Amino acid sequence: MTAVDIETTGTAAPATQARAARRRGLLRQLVDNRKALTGLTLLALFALVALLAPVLAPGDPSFINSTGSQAPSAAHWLGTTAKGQDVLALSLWGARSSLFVGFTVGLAATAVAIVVGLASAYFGRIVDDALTLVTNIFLLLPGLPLLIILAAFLPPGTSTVILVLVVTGWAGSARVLRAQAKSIRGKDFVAAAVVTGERPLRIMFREIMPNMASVVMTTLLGCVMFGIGAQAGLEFLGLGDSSVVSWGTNLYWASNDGALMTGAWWAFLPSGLCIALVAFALALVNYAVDEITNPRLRSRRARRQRRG
Amino acid sequence: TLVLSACTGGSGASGAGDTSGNQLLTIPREDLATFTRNFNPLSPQAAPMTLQAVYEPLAVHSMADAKDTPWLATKWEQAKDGKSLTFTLRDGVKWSDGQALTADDVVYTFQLQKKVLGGFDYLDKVTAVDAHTVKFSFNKAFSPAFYEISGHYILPKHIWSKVKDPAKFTNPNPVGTGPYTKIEKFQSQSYELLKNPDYWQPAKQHIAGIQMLAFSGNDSANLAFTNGEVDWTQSFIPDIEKSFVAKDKKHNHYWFPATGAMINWQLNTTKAPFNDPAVRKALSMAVDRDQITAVAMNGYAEPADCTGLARTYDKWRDTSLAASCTWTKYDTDATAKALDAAGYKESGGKRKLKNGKDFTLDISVGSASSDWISVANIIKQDLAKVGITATVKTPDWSAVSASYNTGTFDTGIVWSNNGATPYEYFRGVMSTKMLQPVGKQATEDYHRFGDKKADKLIDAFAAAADESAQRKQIDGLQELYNEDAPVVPLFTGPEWGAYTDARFTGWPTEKNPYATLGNRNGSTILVLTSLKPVKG
Amino acid sequence: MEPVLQVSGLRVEYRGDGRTVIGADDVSFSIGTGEVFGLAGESGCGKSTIANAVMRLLKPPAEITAGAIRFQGRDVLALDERELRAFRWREIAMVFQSAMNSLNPVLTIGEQIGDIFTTHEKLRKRAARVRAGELLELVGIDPGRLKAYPHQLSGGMRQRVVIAMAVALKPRLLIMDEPTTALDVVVQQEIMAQIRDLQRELGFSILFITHDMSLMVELSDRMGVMYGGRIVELADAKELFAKPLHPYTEALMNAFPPLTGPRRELTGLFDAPRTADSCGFHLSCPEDRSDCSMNIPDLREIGPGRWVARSAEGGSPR
Amino acid sequence: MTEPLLSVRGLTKTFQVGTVFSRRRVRAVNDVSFDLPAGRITALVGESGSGKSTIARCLARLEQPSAGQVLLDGVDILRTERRWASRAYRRKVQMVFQDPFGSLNPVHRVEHFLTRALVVHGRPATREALRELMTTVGLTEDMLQSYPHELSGGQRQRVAVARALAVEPRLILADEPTSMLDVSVRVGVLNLMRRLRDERDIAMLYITHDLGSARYLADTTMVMFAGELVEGGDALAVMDAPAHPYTRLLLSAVPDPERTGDYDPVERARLREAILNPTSCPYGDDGTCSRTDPVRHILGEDEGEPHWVRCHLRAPASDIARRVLKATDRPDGEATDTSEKAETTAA
Amino acid sequence: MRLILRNLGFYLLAFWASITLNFVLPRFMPGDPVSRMFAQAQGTMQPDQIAQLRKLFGLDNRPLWEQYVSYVKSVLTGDLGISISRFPTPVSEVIGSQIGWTLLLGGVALVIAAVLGNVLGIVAAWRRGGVLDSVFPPLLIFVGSFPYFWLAMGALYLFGVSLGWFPLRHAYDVGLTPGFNGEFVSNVATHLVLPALTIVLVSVGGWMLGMRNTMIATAAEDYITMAEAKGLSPSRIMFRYAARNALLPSVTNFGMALGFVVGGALLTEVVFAYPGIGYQLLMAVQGLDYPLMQGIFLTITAAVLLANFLVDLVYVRLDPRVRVR
Ligand SMILES: Nc1ncnc2c1ncn2[C@@H]1O[C@H](COP(=O)(O)OP(=O)(O)OP(=O)(O)O)[C@@H](O)[C@H]1O
Ligand SMILES: Nc1ncnc2c1ncn2[C@@H]1O[C@H](COP(=O)(O)OP(=O)(O)OP(=O)(O)O)[C@@H](O)[C@H]1O
Ligand SMILES: [Mg+2]
Ligand SMILES: [Mg+2]
Repeated sequence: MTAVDIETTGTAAPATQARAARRRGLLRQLVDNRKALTGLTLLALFALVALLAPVLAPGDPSFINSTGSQAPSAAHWLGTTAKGQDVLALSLWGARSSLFVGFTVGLAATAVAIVVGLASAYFGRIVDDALTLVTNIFLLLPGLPLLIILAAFLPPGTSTVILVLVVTGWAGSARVLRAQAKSIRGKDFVAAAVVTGERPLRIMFREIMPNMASVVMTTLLGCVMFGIGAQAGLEFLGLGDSSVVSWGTNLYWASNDGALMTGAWWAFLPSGLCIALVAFALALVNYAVDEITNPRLRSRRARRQRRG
Repeated sequence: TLVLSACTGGSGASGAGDTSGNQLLTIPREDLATFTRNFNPLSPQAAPMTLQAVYEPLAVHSMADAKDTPWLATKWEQAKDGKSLTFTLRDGVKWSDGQALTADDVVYTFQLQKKVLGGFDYLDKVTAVDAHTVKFSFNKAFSPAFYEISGHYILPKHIWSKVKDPAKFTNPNPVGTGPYTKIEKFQSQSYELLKNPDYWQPAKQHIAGIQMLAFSGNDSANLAFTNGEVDWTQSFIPDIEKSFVAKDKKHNHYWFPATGAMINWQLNTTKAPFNDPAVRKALSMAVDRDQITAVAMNGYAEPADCTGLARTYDKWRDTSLAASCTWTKYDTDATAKALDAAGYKESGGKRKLKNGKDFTLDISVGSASSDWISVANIIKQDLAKVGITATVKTPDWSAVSASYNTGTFDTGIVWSNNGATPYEYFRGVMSTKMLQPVGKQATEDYHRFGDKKADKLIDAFAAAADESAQRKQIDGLQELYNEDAPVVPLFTGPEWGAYTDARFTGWPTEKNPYATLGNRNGSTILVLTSLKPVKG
Repeated sequence: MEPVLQVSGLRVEYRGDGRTVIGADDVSFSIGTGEVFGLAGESGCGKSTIANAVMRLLKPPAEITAGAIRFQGRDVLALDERELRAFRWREIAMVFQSAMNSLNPVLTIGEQIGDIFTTHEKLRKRAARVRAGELLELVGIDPGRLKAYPHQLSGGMRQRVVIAMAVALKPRLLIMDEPTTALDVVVQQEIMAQIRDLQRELGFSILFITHDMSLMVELSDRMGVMYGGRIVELADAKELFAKPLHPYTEALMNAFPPLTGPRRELTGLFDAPRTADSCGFHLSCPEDRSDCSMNIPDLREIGPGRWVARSAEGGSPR
Repeated sequence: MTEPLLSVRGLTKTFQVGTVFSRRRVRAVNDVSFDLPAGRITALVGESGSGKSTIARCLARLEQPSAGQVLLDGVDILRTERRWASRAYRRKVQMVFQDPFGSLNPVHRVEHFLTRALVVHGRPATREALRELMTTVGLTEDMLQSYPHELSGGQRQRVAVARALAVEPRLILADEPTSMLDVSVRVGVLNLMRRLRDERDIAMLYITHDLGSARYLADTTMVMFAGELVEGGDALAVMDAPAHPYTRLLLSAVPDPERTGDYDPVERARLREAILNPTSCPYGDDGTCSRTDPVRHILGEDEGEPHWVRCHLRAPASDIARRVLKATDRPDGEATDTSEKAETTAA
Repeated sequence: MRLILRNLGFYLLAFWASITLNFVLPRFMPGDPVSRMFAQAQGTMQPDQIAQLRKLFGLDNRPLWEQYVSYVKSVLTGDLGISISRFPTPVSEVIGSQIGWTLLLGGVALVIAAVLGNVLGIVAAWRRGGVLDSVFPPLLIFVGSFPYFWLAMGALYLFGVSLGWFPLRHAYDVGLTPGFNGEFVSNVATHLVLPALTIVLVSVGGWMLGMRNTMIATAAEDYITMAEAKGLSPSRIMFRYAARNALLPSVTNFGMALGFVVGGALLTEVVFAYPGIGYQLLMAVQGLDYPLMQGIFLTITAAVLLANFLVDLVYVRLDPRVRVR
């Protein structure tokens, strides 16, 4: 949820700086930025873990074999759950569902937001009024409660979780993107494209959108963060699909098995930490994108002394 | 405020460690985050203790020892033809407003019940023979009626007849015959029930009162319990030995008598492979009941046998049959053989249906029942060993029960009826009376199995006047059950219950099983009237 | 006569990530009492940089790397924070490039003018308000508008408010950085007239910055023409108008089609960026544009008060 | 005179500002009529916010006019293509914008702009075609691979002109094409436009603040004030003998070093105050303008181009007006002579 | 005035939309509360009671639009129906007894987070590159990356169970009578610390970063340079010129954040057994208690809308530019 606060402040950077950013390529600059590098490395690590889970922890991670939660040991580095499942395996496999849902939600919500934002900005007038109204309503409707209601009435499963999160998650991004698109819509090059005879769709996606790369990026990252966090929240409440192995369900089971009460902190800690690390990594990248498009934000070691 | 509150914080509930003799019995409700002041027993959402401490039945049946204790009635008598039942009311019972309990109250209660909530189809008429005698007449011989009627709460006519809409009456200051009827300090997360000054057995009002606490879930309730802030809980506590008993071995105890209902894995018998009893038995053998009870149920449950009877009904069990059970024993090889024999061969690690497709099935469980989800997951693992692919589906309970009601489900983990006798259980799993076609709403027998032979036995049981006559029917039903395998019985659900005797003694235990440790069932009143406060 | 402001050899660098842009280089000029000194030149040639340097308003990454700025004999670059605060506005005031943005949108103009008096003259709020009202009257705005927020005033009025603020403490020097570029010609003329009236009345010197040559010639006594961070020509305004010596100055003068007389073909001027193969109005420019300004020859005095950047061999630059 | 390429009749544009709940109307252009003949540059001058850009945007079909007709080759295109302009129309009418940076998408190369303009209108974007366009506007071929930010303002504006030319339009609308350019490169762009008019017989609408450049470039000049055309005619005639008070105000405000000290700011402020009064221009004490709409008077003719003004002050009947004119302006006899030809425009 | 009316129009429209959504959503849910309740009772309920219960709960079978019309009508008259899971308590009563706690928890957490975050942001931007500016942002981002419930549980076990500093549950000690006395208020405050702390921890980073970034952006505005040129003191520039303007986006965010806080409060309420409508909503959803669900959702929405409307009004006071528009 912090994401929203961060992203709305990614206000339009001065054109010259944005231009400079483009010249050097956003990705290249990200790699140069220390925060972004940390974030990207972390993300890559988690992505790798997700991909390699079947290799790193072969077999069904949720296989129930014995009672008794065992503390971390050589056999089970992170111990076992109350049902004898290996916590490390669960955490590794959990990355798959969590990252998949997070990124799918992020991409889908951003896609919706882009379409709504662009259409709103491009067509203006009635279309804009209507879409803005819808956006604002979705924005004002309390998210989690709506999420709970929606999650409860749709059949459980990853696709439901994704759908529900997209439905409740796009509006914030749409608002940011609309504002940005609207300011670009007002630029003369859009009018010039119209005068040239370009079709609306082409203008929206070929002329306007490429100019919003960094905002799209920040909203995307924000949406991914939202997706991962909200999925975990839903699953923790038992509204997700508890037969899927994800960080959220791991926590659900840990809490169900009274992990903290029985002192089995190892069942509770890793998944939460994973969520936090991924969210942290995303936030770092987000922060870096802000810095790149708006170099003023860069923290200086020490304020350079003015000559005096 | 941070620093300031850090000093004043600390002990939560008031009662911890209080042994003044006036301490309140503190009971948590993990399933109610908040209370509403509704003490109307007709309401399914009546506040806790309405039916346990405020209103009382004619007789109390304890599932723990299967005994009936005369309560508001001192004795009862069944007519020879089994078509009527007469209760004699106790003398000197008073409502908490001082008025005396009369037969009219009983008559009125049942009238009201039928009017507002329905039910009691077999009940023809309730008449007050005299001020202390009530006669219930039935339209057929129906022995299970005794438990329903004797266990029913009794309301004061002089109060309720004045209530305009009894269904919507919240009854904030209830008038009952129970030991603790005075509601005090009602707040959204706690309230107290104090002594009824006119209680008919004041000698048994040892404790000063009851304090109810609201919790938002097992977690927070258990935390309070293991912290010693409440006395008696009924919520599921994971690894209770470690998380609770170990904290204070002297005072902390639990007892999980197997008095719950039989939990079944039901297979929709209207669907292809499951209509074959051989398949059902084969699948049953694939299930490792010991692992289920040990892991999924934390070792708190008892594995089932082929009689289908829960442990509650031990006295009804055909022990020789139980000793020779085959299809409830875990034996993967036997499953494989049986499936092969029935024509479901394995090829390439996958078992095939007769039409050549893979043998797959869904197991549905409501998402809220985490323990049963684990049960389903173990079954899934077990089935994988014989080449069957099971998928555990966990939508919300409402969606699951909707599919049960209409018979559209594949398989599922389901509860069963839990009456005073096995009558309800067998009716629920084998009678054709309860059978509904797929698509029609069913309220029991979701797996849609019926056996005419069972009908006869069940009806005979209901009509039989005494237990020895009924025994024969039950034996027959058990044999039939063993033959048909209408459902796959898994384990007897335990009745959770744990307490600390630091502040109160006299709890029911395995050695003194006068009641279960449940605090929201019919025998709770027995516990309330047995506990004694620790003094000093 | 002692000049009010003396800038000599000023060099300002913008140190970005890795590369350094020279904002102003070897800039020297002086402004006498009551004089209007104009600084003209194309966009980005360093006019604002100089103005900000004089006010000591440059912030990182800008840095003054050489030169001196003396105001009435005081070394401006040596002032510490506290002295600087007292120096600013009381001695030199400034009208910024765009009045739209130099007023705080959430404070009334009364508060913003009053701030000056409460800070520098330690007046109470009420007294400051009275003074603010007087100032508004001075620039022809109803003192009743003190309660107005900036957005409630037209562009011209806002610019006048800023001018009123600038003369509030009767500074010795007023820097005006393109005070009228965003305005309509008609409004622009009114503002300029007002400034002239005020100057007549209060007697301050003006450093006037614009790229509009005709406006500048109309207003200033002496003027400098800047190109690429350097001053390329420095002379009396009328003289410079009549007889530009540097080709860039000539190009500027030529860029305004006259309003009277017959239509005559104006020659298109140099129209290549300094990035490409040429740096513009000077010689042998290398590929690297950061060095462009280095290739502008130093100013040489070729007559009394008449300076031009031209190589010693004489003749005009190619 | 030949049939004009494009005729505008009674063009009116009202903007609605605010959202669904609070619509406010702003009349930006009010009942404007004029012709744009081929091979001629028509300048539109006027103060900021007088509606010049709005006219251009209406003609470019970037805005939908609220009323009026736009006749292209005699066909009212507002009737034939109601909502969106057809590509056929776009092919004939192109536009060059004020800010050359703003009108070129920073993410594309120069090549993209020209290629798209060609491709959209069904022309092959061959090397040859691209090179020819570049040379026409005075750029080199290797600049095709540049991004806009690598070009100077003048070069960018030339690219914008090349883009407009790519579709071989018959009318170019140029909205202050030089005002954002550095003074030193302005004349180059103006000269380019002049050359295009001469070589290609293109009609142009040249919108500007800068009266000098209008005089330099345009054949015809129209003066706009508060959404209405108030004066028009041959460019030199209008500049040399301005008839409308606003035109005079505008002219007098232009800084001109050769004319230093020539103006009286106090008088100018009075003039302006009067003109800016909400009801047209009640410059006089009878308040005629607040009661009736001004009419068009033909003042004279220059090379077949009538010089007209829309103002009560020029009406022969108005004594007061004549007095006022005398008092404020240079004596100007010829104007009243031709006032007999006064024609009333449709109100 | 017009602006206020316009906003009001929007909020009314939004309210209507949420009423409609509210009406539509539960009707798509599978199953009905009675069979749900039956399933929950797990065999202890008489099957033949079901039809009776249906009647009792007044689940009607009228055409949808008729239900809709009467639903809208009753909502507008303040009648939210009778709760099913707490039958026969009216929904408004259930909500009424709970909402205060949610508002208290959410409000306190929000205000603390916003004020603290903004102040930290201002100071960080003010002292660019200082300790606060370099240490706090990453730290707070990291803390804010944890799921609400996870932090809540962690805090509960650490500060409540292990250290015993704070009470583990509820809004005040059992047995205490609510009242405006020192004892009760301080008791409530003690109980508020942990739940509020988790919400604050999660959200304060966002506020701080947002404020820092807008502050930095604002500091580059011309009017700040102008203020510097005027010779004003640094603190005056910082607070009267920069912070005042930089605060504006925060004000809008404040309104938006309310919705999130209710969500966050929901999860914390579950962990701390804190009373409130968030948890009630979860229970209502699980029990298919349409009326309660609708009522709570509507109440939350209405509260968020109202708060945003108020924020708009405040915004109008703070930003003179929007006043005339
Ligand atoms: N913050 C900055 N960082 C890097 N370079 C800068 C910065 N500010 C200005 N410059 C560079 O310094 C040079 C001079 O800029 P300056 O603003 O003084 O020009 P100017 O003459 O005032 O232009 P204009 O007429 O557009 O206001 C320009 O080349 C510009 O690119
Ligand atoms: N999209 C719009 N919505 C509302 N009002 C508008 C819009 N576009 C222009 N206007 C208004 O219409 C009037 C005319 O604007 P226009 O841009 O045509 O003036 P202009 O003569 O081109 O001015 P400038 O010389 O400053 O470019 C102005 O009052 C302006 O505020
Ligand atoms: Mg400048
Ligand atoms: Mg314009």
